[in-house]
Parts: sequence; structure tokens; C-alpha cells
Amino acid sequence: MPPPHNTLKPHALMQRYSLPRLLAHARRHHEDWQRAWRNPAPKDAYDTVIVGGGGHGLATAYYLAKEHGVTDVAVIERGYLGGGNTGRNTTIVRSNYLRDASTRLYDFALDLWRDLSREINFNVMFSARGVLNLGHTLQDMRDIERRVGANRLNGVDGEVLTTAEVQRLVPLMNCSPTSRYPVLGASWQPRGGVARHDAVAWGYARAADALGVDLLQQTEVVGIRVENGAVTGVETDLGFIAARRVACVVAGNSGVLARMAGLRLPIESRPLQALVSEPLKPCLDPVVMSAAVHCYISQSAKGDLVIGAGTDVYNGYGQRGSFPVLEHAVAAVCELFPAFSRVRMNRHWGGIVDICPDACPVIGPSPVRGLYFNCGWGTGGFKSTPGSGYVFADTIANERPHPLAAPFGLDRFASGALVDEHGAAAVAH
Amino acid sequence: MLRIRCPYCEEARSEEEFAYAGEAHIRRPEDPEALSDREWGEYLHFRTNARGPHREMWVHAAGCRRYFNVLRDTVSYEILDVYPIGKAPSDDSTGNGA
Amino acid sequence: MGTPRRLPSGGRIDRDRPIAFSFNRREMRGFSGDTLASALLAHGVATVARSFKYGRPRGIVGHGVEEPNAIVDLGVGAAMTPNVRATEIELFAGLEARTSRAPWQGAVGPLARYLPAGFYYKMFLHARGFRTWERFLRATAGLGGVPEGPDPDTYDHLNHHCDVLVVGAGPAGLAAALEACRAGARVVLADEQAEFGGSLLAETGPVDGEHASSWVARTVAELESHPDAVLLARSTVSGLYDHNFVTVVERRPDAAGAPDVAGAPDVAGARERLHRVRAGQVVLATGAIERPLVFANNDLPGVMLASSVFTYLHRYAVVPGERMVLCTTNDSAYRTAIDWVGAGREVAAIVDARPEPSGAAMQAATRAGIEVIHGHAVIEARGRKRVREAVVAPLHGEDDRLTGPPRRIGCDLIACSGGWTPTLHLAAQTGVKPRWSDEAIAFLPVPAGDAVTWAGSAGGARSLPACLQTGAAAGAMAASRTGHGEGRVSAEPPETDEPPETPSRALFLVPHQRPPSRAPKQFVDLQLDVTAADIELAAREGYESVEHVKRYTALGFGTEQGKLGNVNGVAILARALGQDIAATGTTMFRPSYTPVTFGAVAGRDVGGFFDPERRTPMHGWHEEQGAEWEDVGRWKRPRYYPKAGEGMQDAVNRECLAARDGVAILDASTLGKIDIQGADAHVFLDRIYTTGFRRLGVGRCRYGLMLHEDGTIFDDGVTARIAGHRYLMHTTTGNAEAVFDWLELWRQTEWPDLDVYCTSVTDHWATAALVGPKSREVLGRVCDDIDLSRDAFRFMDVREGHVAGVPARVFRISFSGELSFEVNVPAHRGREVWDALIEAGAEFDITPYGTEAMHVLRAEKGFIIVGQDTDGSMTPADMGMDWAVRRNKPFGFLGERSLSLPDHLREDRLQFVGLASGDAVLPEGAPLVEVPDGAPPIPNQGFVSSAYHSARLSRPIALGLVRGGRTRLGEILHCALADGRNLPVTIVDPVFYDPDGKAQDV
Amino acid sequence: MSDRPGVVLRREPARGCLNLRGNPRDAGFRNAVAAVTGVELPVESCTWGPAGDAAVYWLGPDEWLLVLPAGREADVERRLREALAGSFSVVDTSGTHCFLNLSGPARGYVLQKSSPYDFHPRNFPAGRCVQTVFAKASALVAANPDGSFDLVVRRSYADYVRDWIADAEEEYGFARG
Repeated sequence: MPPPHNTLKPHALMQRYSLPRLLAHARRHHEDWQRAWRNPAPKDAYDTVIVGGGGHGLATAYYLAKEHGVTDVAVIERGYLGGGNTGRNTTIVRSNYLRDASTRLYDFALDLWRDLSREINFNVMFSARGVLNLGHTLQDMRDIERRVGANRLNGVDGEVLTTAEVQRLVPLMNCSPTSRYPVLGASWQPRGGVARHDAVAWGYARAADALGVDLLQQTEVVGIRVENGAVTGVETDLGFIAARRVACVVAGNSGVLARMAGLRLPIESRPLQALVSEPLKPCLDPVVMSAAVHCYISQSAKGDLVIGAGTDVYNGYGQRGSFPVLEHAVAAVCELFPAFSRVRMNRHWGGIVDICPDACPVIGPSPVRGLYFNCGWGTGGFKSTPGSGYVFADTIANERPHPLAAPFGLDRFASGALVDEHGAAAVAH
Repeated sequence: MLRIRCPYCEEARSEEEFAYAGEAHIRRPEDPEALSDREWGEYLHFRTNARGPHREMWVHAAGCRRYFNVLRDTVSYEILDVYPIGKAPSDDSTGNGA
Repeated sequence: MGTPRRLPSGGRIDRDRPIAFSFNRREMRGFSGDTLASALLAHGVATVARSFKYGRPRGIVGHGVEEPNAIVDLGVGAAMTPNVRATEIELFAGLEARTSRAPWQGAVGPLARYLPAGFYYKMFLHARGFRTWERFLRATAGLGGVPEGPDPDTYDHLNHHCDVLVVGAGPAGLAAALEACRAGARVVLADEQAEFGGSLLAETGPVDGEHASSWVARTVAELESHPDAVLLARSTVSGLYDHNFVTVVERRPDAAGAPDVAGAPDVAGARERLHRVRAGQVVLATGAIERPLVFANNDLPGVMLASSVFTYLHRYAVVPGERMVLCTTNDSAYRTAIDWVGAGREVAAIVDARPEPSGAAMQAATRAGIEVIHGHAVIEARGRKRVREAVVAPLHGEDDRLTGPPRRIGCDLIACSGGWTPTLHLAAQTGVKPRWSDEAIAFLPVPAGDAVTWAGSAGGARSLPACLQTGAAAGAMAASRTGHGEGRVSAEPPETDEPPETPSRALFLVPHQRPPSRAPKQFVDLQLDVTAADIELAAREGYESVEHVKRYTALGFGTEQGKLGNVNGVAILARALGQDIAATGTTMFRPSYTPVTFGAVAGRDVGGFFDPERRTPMHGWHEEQGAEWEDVGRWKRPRYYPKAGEGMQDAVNRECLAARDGVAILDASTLGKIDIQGADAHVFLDRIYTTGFRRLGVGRCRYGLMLHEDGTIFDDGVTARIAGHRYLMHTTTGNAEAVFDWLELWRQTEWPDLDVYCTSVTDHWATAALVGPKSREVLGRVCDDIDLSRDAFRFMDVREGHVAGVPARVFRISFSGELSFEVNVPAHRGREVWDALIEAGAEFDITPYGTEAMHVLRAEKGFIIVGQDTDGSMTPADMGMDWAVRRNKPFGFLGERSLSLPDHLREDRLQFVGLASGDAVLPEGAPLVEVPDGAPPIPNQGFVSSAYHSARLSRPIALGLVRGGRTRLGEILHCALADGRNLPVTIVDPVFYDPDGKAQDV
Repeated sequence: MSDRPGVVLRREPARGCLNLRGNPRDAGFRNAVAAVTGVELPVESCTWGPAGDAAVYWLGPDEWLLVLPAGREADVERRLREALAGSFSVVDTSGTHCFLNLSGPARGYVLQKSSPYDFHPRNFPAGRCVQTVFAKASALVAANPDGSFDLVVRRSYADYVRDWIADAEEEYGFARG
């Protein structure tokens, strides 16, 4: 895949962020910092309307403008920018998936992550701390070996670590062979890490705005107008906005948008729970994930332990979770890190994840001409943000799927060509 | 955390006793072989995923192990109705039973 | 060290019980009944910590959950608890508390002007260098330390069901609980403090003609007399969830501290207990928290909440200073100044922001000889390590600007009150958006549904009589909604002698001569060092949503979750945006109300209880034999039985050869078993399995393959026809419950017309598999009522009889390719039959074998293991198992339609094959490629799913999945290893041993 | 062990168990069961009743657990099969179930620690039985006239459940029966 290339420069008015400029502003008491983005009045019509002002939607707008010169774009957001899953996830970035199609898509995103702060002139604080995926059973270890091996063939970094190597990376972890779910080893992706979730939305918003994209906050899409099988625009609470192309990127609400156009999607929406602890002195450098016990943990720059739990087992759009899921995840944390038992949970919440049957996204055109969907990322949404925006922008601009997005079309649910990232089923002997 | 009235145990019980069993009223096609790939794919994978009242199946997994239907608002989580499998929705104007 | 600030008498402390403790390694003393905060104030400690970002000195501000500064690490070693508020720690003997700080934190102060909100988004933009910067940033971050080892304490959960849960045992909560109890409801009353009473514990006026504390005592006594009232002190309601599920965290005094806490019960067991309450009705009597005023340098030690000063004075007999300036916008704070004089201390002035204060409070202050400066406010505090003077200036009567020059008043304490903020966190957790009231100058709760109600100051009540009255009414109403009583209060609310209040002034950010960007820092969120200037900067940069401001500045992200700063922050934002507070709104409050220990959330589900371990009836025997274990689902299965000096491979080789050449025995009790009976049982099975069961004879067995509706393999196993309308299905160990649920799903929801019942009998049967050429002889010694001969008891037959005198079912089936009998007896007799078989086999050197040898034996035969050789995407055709698929059944079977989907017919799908390698056992999971070298992406040809050393064949064998593999037999691929080696492997047929099946049919 | 235990846990000997399925609205079914076993099937949900040395527990709208003295299950199963007609199922589950009895003044706390079900006497008087979550396993709990509780748990989970109860009751003082 060729690396992204610049075709447009941000407009001259955008103040660049840099250390010297920060120092200069300090002398002026920070009184004349420019707005990060405008608050424009909506136009009657745009070439392209993007529904959803989260990380994916804003990234799509940015790449549409920058890579394809499509600047007559509005991003319509019901609430505030980045207020959905962008601001509610556990900020993990990695690309070590099982299947070629997903590995390549996520790794393309990971490459973009590495230079994203400079690219959009906003520090998204991407920190390549490395990601450990723990194995607790013999079958877990087989699966890890298979995944790391497949990753290697795709040029994606990864190693299979022994228990002792895991212990060296994470001294606080309980690696006792007698624990209920002993750590038998792990996969290790050094390039993976974490980023500051809100900053991703703000950085893309600022960069897209600088290229002329209109960001319309507090504006709700209430209908999608379709004539003769083609989209003609969106109805909003501020009135009709015409558009030649409409792209829906609304994790947690995709089904609602689809129904406005008379469509159904292979998606169910469920709360995914997360929590943070009170801030602690640095004690955990890498990201630690355990699918077997449903817990993901890292430590933020501020010192909070950021913990992901499982999804609720039933559909829901409440941005809150069911307590038993939380109890289980926290028990798993205490199992893996017995010293954290006395640490305290500060907040917990839920984000709504859209889950496809194969745990892979839907990216591409819909049966309605000019109407595109990018949804169903499940728990993979945040880490894919730059890649998702890039390939989706390319798909919209060229009106055909980007090669990396091609395996993720809606047609796979009729052909049976599911990508299947659920990973191996539990061993059954 | 939900509290669900099991129509067979005739008691409201805590969510931990139940398991969710997906959208309700999805009938298996009488003759799958007569369906196109697209139609079969619709049956397999496409769901209403309602935001608001949603008709869904639950099973009283740790209790009497019976399946039943629930009409639940997926935003407020309020349970609006509980009724047996095989019964038509009591109010066709709401949810995905229509 | 002396306690210069302790009054000689008064307070609720027990002066006969002195307690020694240490703070930052200094030895100190307090009394039973003190909190760490009150004891520190008694010692005159001003600076308790340094601030998070700028490293500024900070003192104690509040007296409860709102405290932002006095955060300590409590205890040492593994029993250390990080980040505890000193205001919530009851003093106990030997208490050790410390505040943590980064070494260079004091040096950050001068750099503060370069570090506005969000500075880090604007620098360190070279991503690859960020890791270096991050290490520096992280070193300054964090509050508390990490305990040094596994937690020595335990935690547990207790479930409750009640009609009415009352949150908070202040005046409103006590009144509510009392009414609910009198109406006959089951009541839970929880309060975060050690004693019930809330604000009444510091109250000096009478309630119902008696002292407030005796009214509390009388009320609590009546509550305790109700058998169905559960009273939880030291218990914080942390979360209010759907359907009135409520979490309450009870702090049970540490074993070390318990004996010294007056009145503490003699507790055993958990350090903290999470009460999981399911309530019919919830009454929130959560009170209100005083709002600080935002002025320059308002973070100096010596700036405190007026109500906190009042509480320290009356409840702990502590004066946190000598000379006070009281800065207020309302009447409620006046009594702090009046009582301060009563305690023999000096009030320099009451600075009231209202142009013309009047009413009883002001008159009382004047009577006490206190100067009241009206129409003024404290605009700045001055001093180095604590307050030395207050800068006071006149305010315009309506818009917040100064109208004259400032003057300075010497003092060492500035008590301030900006009004009251009802504690709405729990209500907000349910998604209720509070409504701003200009009249109340507060966000007030909006009723949503009728299962949660408010009482007292949480609902906006401002006087003690109003709190008592709304509490009683809420309690009676809640009880009646659960079917207890008529909703009327049982008695008139008690009288108090509180005078009526006069209106307050809305003042949030106190103006300064200079704008916020240039004034000394005006703190809104003390814990995270968020200033008024930061909020204005955020608004200026376009972060206009209150959530954006919160996230950009970190306002309210601290451990006290904005209890002090939220309203002031919203008000400052509203002004910056030129809109009113109602339009600006407030942020969401998430659970927990206050931080909850991970251990308490986990409860007892840790260690051995994290996940149940399922054991077979023969578990003890395996243990006695020194088996090594494998976890399979929740089951413990022996993996192999090492003899002295044996490694795993030696043991497995020995076990395999015993099965091939002599006799070996496997505990197969963990296999799922489901009894299926009814007139339509065969119809049901035909629909579930790809295989046909209609024509299976009674007493015969058949292998079955079960698919998901998408055509992928779900499970496999042998099903036997026990009687005309009765079958016994075997499932894999890991899938037993999923398969049972699957059968019930179809039986109950889709095919209720079928006459069929399914009953799990996994736990009923203990199963011993006797395997090997000598198995018939061994079984023959303990079974005399079944004819075991080759022709009478054929391969795939099942028979009933007795083994070792116990009624048994014996299956002649084989997962090893050898002659094999699977003996099933009721589980409670499993061990005795197992022992009998071991004894009977002794002369044949019967050898127990585990899952590892079982895997080798089945791999030699090319038998698959679902979940190891399949991964959730494989169809029967992929696995070369079309022979198990019958396509001409009348109904068809689940998943059949999917088998003809275009993607399932591709010829380059992964297909199940054998893999012959050289001398090395291939790593399971390793990828297969055509060309050993090359630059990525290298086409992935498949992977190794199973690989073992075969003792029988004296060479390694492997199974795998290869693209189009079945048409590529003989082709050579390479197994690409992590260390760069590439092992050549040949694609072969997956059956390595006895392809004709002679060995099992003897 | 304690002199005055708060909780007493007794492990009962093995019993004969039959899982019985059929239509409770079918009088023929009910009468045939009564004729063979001497037991009236409880048709009210979540109830159980003793019948001489046997007992029968409601498990679901068409499902009961028949508990007999050990060793009688095979004979009763055979006679039921002879007597019943139409849609029914009888399965011997004697090996499945372990029987425990929980008594003592703090017995309620042990249940409160283990299950989200409301075992308060107002909600769960003698004669009630309930299948519910028990720690991370499940159990059939029945309220006895003497105030004690019978617990019926699956054999493979029995060690876990007993260890759990021992841990839960430790603070109250306990004894083994």
C-alpha cells in the first residue's frame, strides 16, 4: 500500500502548533489562541455529507479533503465532536489480527498512527508501549502462535513470549503456574500502544476544518432522502441539506441511520464497558490484554489504570453497563495484578459497539446509490481510526471500494465470505 | 442491571439468572433451499437492532430453563412486556414484532 | 507534637481514648472519633500535599467526600491503600499516612504560565520522540503509589432485597427511613459516615425540643428495633443502576484498627463489603455540598469551606486557624463566624457579596460584634505557605465587576461559601439530566419515573424543618408505592428553631482587577489544577460543549469527580460563551459516586473462586497419582501421569504405547451427555445433526456432526439409541453446555410441536474408557452380564449391564483407533468402579493416560478435535467429512443451506490434511508457505493445527489446514518458524495409523 | 469450628433422583405419577413437597425432580415408564445431584453472599424451592419447615460450592454436620 501523500496544504490562516509558539503565547497570557475549528452555518448543499462527527467521520472528512481534494464536505454531528465511542474507549492501538484482510487494514492504520501527530499538527499522544495478548490455555497458545505467524507473513511485527518474558515486561503480573488462569505466554506487538482518544477527534476536526470542511455540531440527521434509488441529501433538525453523496459513520447508531434509508444491517449494538482507577504512579508500561478473562488494561499518561471489560450480552443503547460484567472484569484484574486489589475504581461507563457476525466492519457502498456505510467495528473502532478514515475517503471519492476495504463489503453476508475475527472457538475435546 | 419477570417461575428475578437469546420472531424459513443466497444471508445475519422497544428472547438459564419473549426498551432498559414463545406480540405498533 | 488548635472541650471525640499515628513520618496524636483530617488540623498542619500539575502547597478544604487535596497513601507494604481522603479516614492506632509527590514537582510552579490547559496537544508533535517526553510526563503524573504485594485482606458481596432504600442518614434520610419502617416496609438505610446523623452531628440547635444528637439517637434506636430494617454505616452508595439495582460499599474497620474505633463492632471477615441492593424504591437523601468561591490564589492552605470549618469546630473541637475572614453569598455560613467567636477566636470580618444583606443571620452576627462588609468579596488570598491576608474589594450589585479599590485584611483562615450544590451524582447516573434553577442557584433533580425520589437538601430544601418534612413525606410515599401504608406521615415533623433564610447571591468566579488570563490563578478544580483561565482558554479555542471543556481541561476528572468545581466551572464557561447556565448544562456523572476498591467490586470471586473448577468423581485418584493437569473449559483433566524421573514426552510415549499394545484407561467423564427422549426424538436429531438417526438400530451408536446455521462446524460426538424413542448424545467437553442450550433453543422456540425432551446427564455419569487390545479381558473380569465377544458386542454397540456390581452402560466406541470400551456408571459410584477397573487391569499393567496421549492417539488416526483443528470457519467439506453429511433427509438439517453458498464452494479454502515433517515436531499454530524466503506479504498457505511425536510410528506427525490441501497431496510446503528456520513439510493423508480400522474391530 | 456455630453445613448421603417431564394439565399424567410414586406433583411454580420418605420439587412448568431413598430409582423409573403414556420423559439423575443442608442462625447470610435471589422469609417461606445462581455455579434451594435450607448442586461443582460456603460462613463460626 502506498503511503498517504499530501496534495493539499492547510489554509494559511491555521495557526501551527509547536513548542516555540506555545512559549510565545505564554508571553501573551494565551489570550489570542485561534479557534481549533470554526462553527459555520450549514450551507444548503454539499458535495458530500458525512453523518457522524467521531474520530472515523472526522478522519474521513480530512482524508477526503487532503487526499482527494474534495473539500465541499459537511460533517454533521448530533452532539459534540468525538462524543460517542471516540471518547469512551480504552485507547488501545494494535494490528495483530488473525485474518489477512483485517491485519492489513489495521496495520495500515497503525502506520498512519505513528506519524499522525505531525501529520495533523496535533499531539494525539500515540505511545508505542507495546501490546501483550495473554494466553492462558494450551489452545490460547496455539492460537497465538498461529496469529503471530500469520502476522509475520504480512510484515506485521510480533513475537510469542514465554511466561518469564511476560514477567520481565510486567513485573506486577501474577505469573504463578497455580493461578486459575495461569499465564502460559503471550503475543507481543511492540509497535502497538495507546493514544489520547479525545485528541484524535479534535486533531482531525481541526485539520479538516483548516482544509475547508464544515463541522456542524448539535445538528441531528432525522432522515435520509432517496430518489430513484439514489441519495439526494439528509433531513436535519435545521432543515434539508442536499448532497450527492452521504457517508454514515455513526457507531452505535448505524442501524437507526440505515432504517432512515429503508435498509437493515447485519449489526447488533451492545454496551462495551470500561473503567478507570484513581491515578497511580507509573507501574504498568505495556498494554495487557486477556481475551480469556475479558480484561484489557493499560496505564494512561495521567496515571489512571484504564480497563476494558466485555460487552453486555444483550442489545442496548444505554451508555452504561450491566454490573456483573464489571464485577467479572475487575476480578480478572485482581487475578492478574493482585497488588491492584486495593486500588480504587474512579469511574465506569459503557460505549455502544456495533457488532457484525464476523466481528469485522462493514465499509463501503450500500444498495442506495451514493449512500455509504462505515460501521460494525465492534471493539476495533478506535485503533482503526486513521486507516478507516483513509480507506473510506478513498472509497467515497472513487466510488468503488479501496482495495483494503474490499473484503468488508455488505455482499459478504450473502456469499458467505465472512472474515471471521472471532478467533478460534474454545477447545472442545 | 435488569430484573426480569419469568412468566413460568412467576417471579421477578435478577439478570444473572437469565441469558439473552437474540431477536424474537425470526422464523426459520420453511424451505431454506428455495431461498436465494441473499435471502438466506438476510435470515442468518440481518437484524432489526431496534433503538427503543425491542422484541427479544431470553432464557431463564439458571432457573426453569424456559425461553420466553420480552419487549424491552433498549435505551431506557424498561421492560414493557413479557410473553410466551409462539404468542404474537401483544401490541404490533411497537418494536420489531410489527 | 502539640495540638494547638484543639479546643479544651466539646466535640464528639472521646478524649479518654487518645490515638497515636504518623503523617509523613511525623508522630502525632488524636482521639477516637477524629478523622485523619481533623487530627492534622488540630496539630496546626497547614500544607498536607502538593498539587497535581503545578506542585503548589495545598491544605485541607473540606470535611468529607468533597475533599480534593488531602489525599494520602494509607498504610505500608502490601496493605497500603493509595489515594484515600484524609477527611474519610477514622483515626486508628498505628495509622501511617503519607502524601506522595514527584521529586521535582516544586520546580514546576514557575513554569506554570507555559502549561495552560491542553499544552501537551500543542507540543511534542514528532511522534517518534513522544515516548521520551512521555516518560517525563508520566513521572510527574499519578497520585498514589502501588501496594507492594498481593492484598492481604479479603472482600465480599452481600445481596439485599428491600422495599425502600434510603441513601444518606442525615435529617431527611433518618426521617424517610423512620416513616418507611413504620409503614411496614423492608428498609435499607446507608450512610457513608461512621455515625448516622449527617449534618445533625454538628448541629447545635434543638430538634423537637431536644438536642439534635439525642433526636438522632432516639430515631436510630427506633430504626434498630425494626426487624426488617438494615442499617449500614460507613457505607457509601456508589452506583444506582437499571431497575433500582444499587451498590453500597461498606468499609469494615481494618483488623488492625478495629479495636480502637469506638463503637465499632468486633468484625471478622472482609475488609470491605459490597452490598448489592435491589430496591423497590430509592429515596435519595444525599444532602448538599457547599460550593467554594473562585478567587485568586484560592488554593492557599487556610482557604476552607465555611461548613467544614463549622463541622471541625463542633464535631471535632478543632479550630483550623485563629483569625477568620468569612466570605459568603448567603445566610447559611454566618453561624460559622458566630460560633467561631463563641469558641474564643477572632473574626476579622464577614464579607458578604450581597449588596444589602438583612435578616436574622446578619443581625445575629452584628449582635456578636462581628463586622459585616456587604457588597464585597474576597478577590484574592495572599501568603506563601498559608493564608496571611485576604484582599477584599467592592462588587457591582448585578454584573460581576469591581467597583472600587481593594483593601487587605490580615487573617489565617478564609472560610467561604458560594451556596449549596445538591448531591445529584446518583440521580444523574440513571441518565437524569438535572435542571438549573436561577432561584435555587443550583442544579436540581428532575423526576423521571416514580422509582427514585429525593428528599432534603438533595432536592433543594434549604432549612432543617424542610429537610425533615420532605424526608418523612418521601419515606411514607416510597413505602406506599411498595404496598406498605397509605403514604401519609405517621407524625408531624419535629420542630426546630431555625429562622427563615434571606435570598442568596449567585457568584461563582469572583472578579479580580485583572482578567482571569492575567490574574493570579483562580482555581476551579483544585485536584487537577484547573483554573478559570483554563476554562476561558478552552472556550476561546472552540471547545464549547461542557463535555469538551471537561475533557480539554480535565475539570472534574479528579478522584472527587467535580463535587466542588462542577457548578463553578459550568458558570464560568457559560459566561465565557455569553449564554446562561441552563443552556450550558452540566456534565454526566458516572458511577462511582466515590472511588470503589477493586477488591470490593471483585468480592470473593478471586483466587480459587475466580472461576469454579469442575472435578470428575475420579479427581482424587488422579491427584494421588501425581497427574499434571490441563484446563478444558472449567474442567480439570489429567494431561499425563509422569512417573518418577519422566518428562512429559516420556510419559506420553509410555501411555500411548500402553493403549496400542496393552490396555490403558482414560477418565472421559467430562464429555457432555444429553438424554433425548420422546416420540419425535429421531426427527429432532435428524434436524440437529448432518448425519441421519432415523434408521439407527436400538443398541447402536453413530457419529454425528453438528453445524451452525452458517454451515460451520459446531460440535461432534457419538449418539446412541438406547431405546425406541430414547437416545444418548455425547458432546465435546468444552461445548457441552452450548450444545444443550442449542438443543433447547430449537426445541422450545422453533419446533415446540415435536414430542421430545432433553435432559443433561453430564454430571450423572462417570466414564472410564478402557482402551487397547487387552481391554476386553480387563472388562471381562468385572462384568459378567454382558457378552463382550466381538460378534455379540460389535463396534459401535451399546449394552447395559453391571460393572463391578454397579449398573452400567458400556459403549464399544473408540477415539483412539483401538479396541475400546467406554464404561458409564452413576457418578456417585464412579470412583469405586474406577478402582475396580484399575485392580482388574493390574496384571495387564493397565496404564492411566491423559489428554495429551488421547490427542496423539486420535491424531494418528486423523480424528479432528473441534476447536483445535477447526476454528469456527470450517465446514464439513473443509474437514474432508462429507461422508458424515446426508443430503437427502426430508427436513434437511441446520446449516445445510449454507453449505452451497458460493464462498463455501471455493476450491482454495483451507482443507484438513496430514503433514509429514522431518525429525522435528512442528510448532502448533505455525504458518505454512510455498516459498521459504521473500519479502512480505508472503502468501499464507495454511497452518499446523496439531503436531505430536508418535511413539507408535517413531516419528513426528502433524495435522493442518492447507489452501486446497486435499488436491495437493505430496506437495512440499515450508513451515515458517519465528527463529527464521523453514522446515519442509509434505502434504499427506491425515490418517497415519491403521487406515483400514482393523485394530478397533477385533 | 466454633462452640456456638452461626452456620451448620451438613452433607447428605446420596439419594435416588429422577428427572420427570410431562404436561401438568394432563390428568392422566398426574394420576399415573401419583399412582406409582404416592406423590402429588406440585403444579404451583417454585414449590416442593415431601411425600413420606420421598420429595418432589418443581423445576419448571413441565419438569420435576423426584427424590427417593437411594436404590429405589431404577424400580420407580421402570414403573413410571409402564404407567405413563403420551408425551413424557423420565431420566435417572441420581449421580448428578449432591445434597447439602444449611442451618444455624446465620444461614441466611450465607445465601445472601451467594445468590441474588431473595431468601427473606417473607418471600421464601417453607415449601418454596428455587433454582438460582449460587456463587458461580447454580443450585436448587428449598426452604424446610424447620427453617433450614436444602441445597441441591451438580456433582462436578460440589467441591467448589462447599469450599465457597466454608469461606462465606467463616466469619459467623461454623460447624460440619
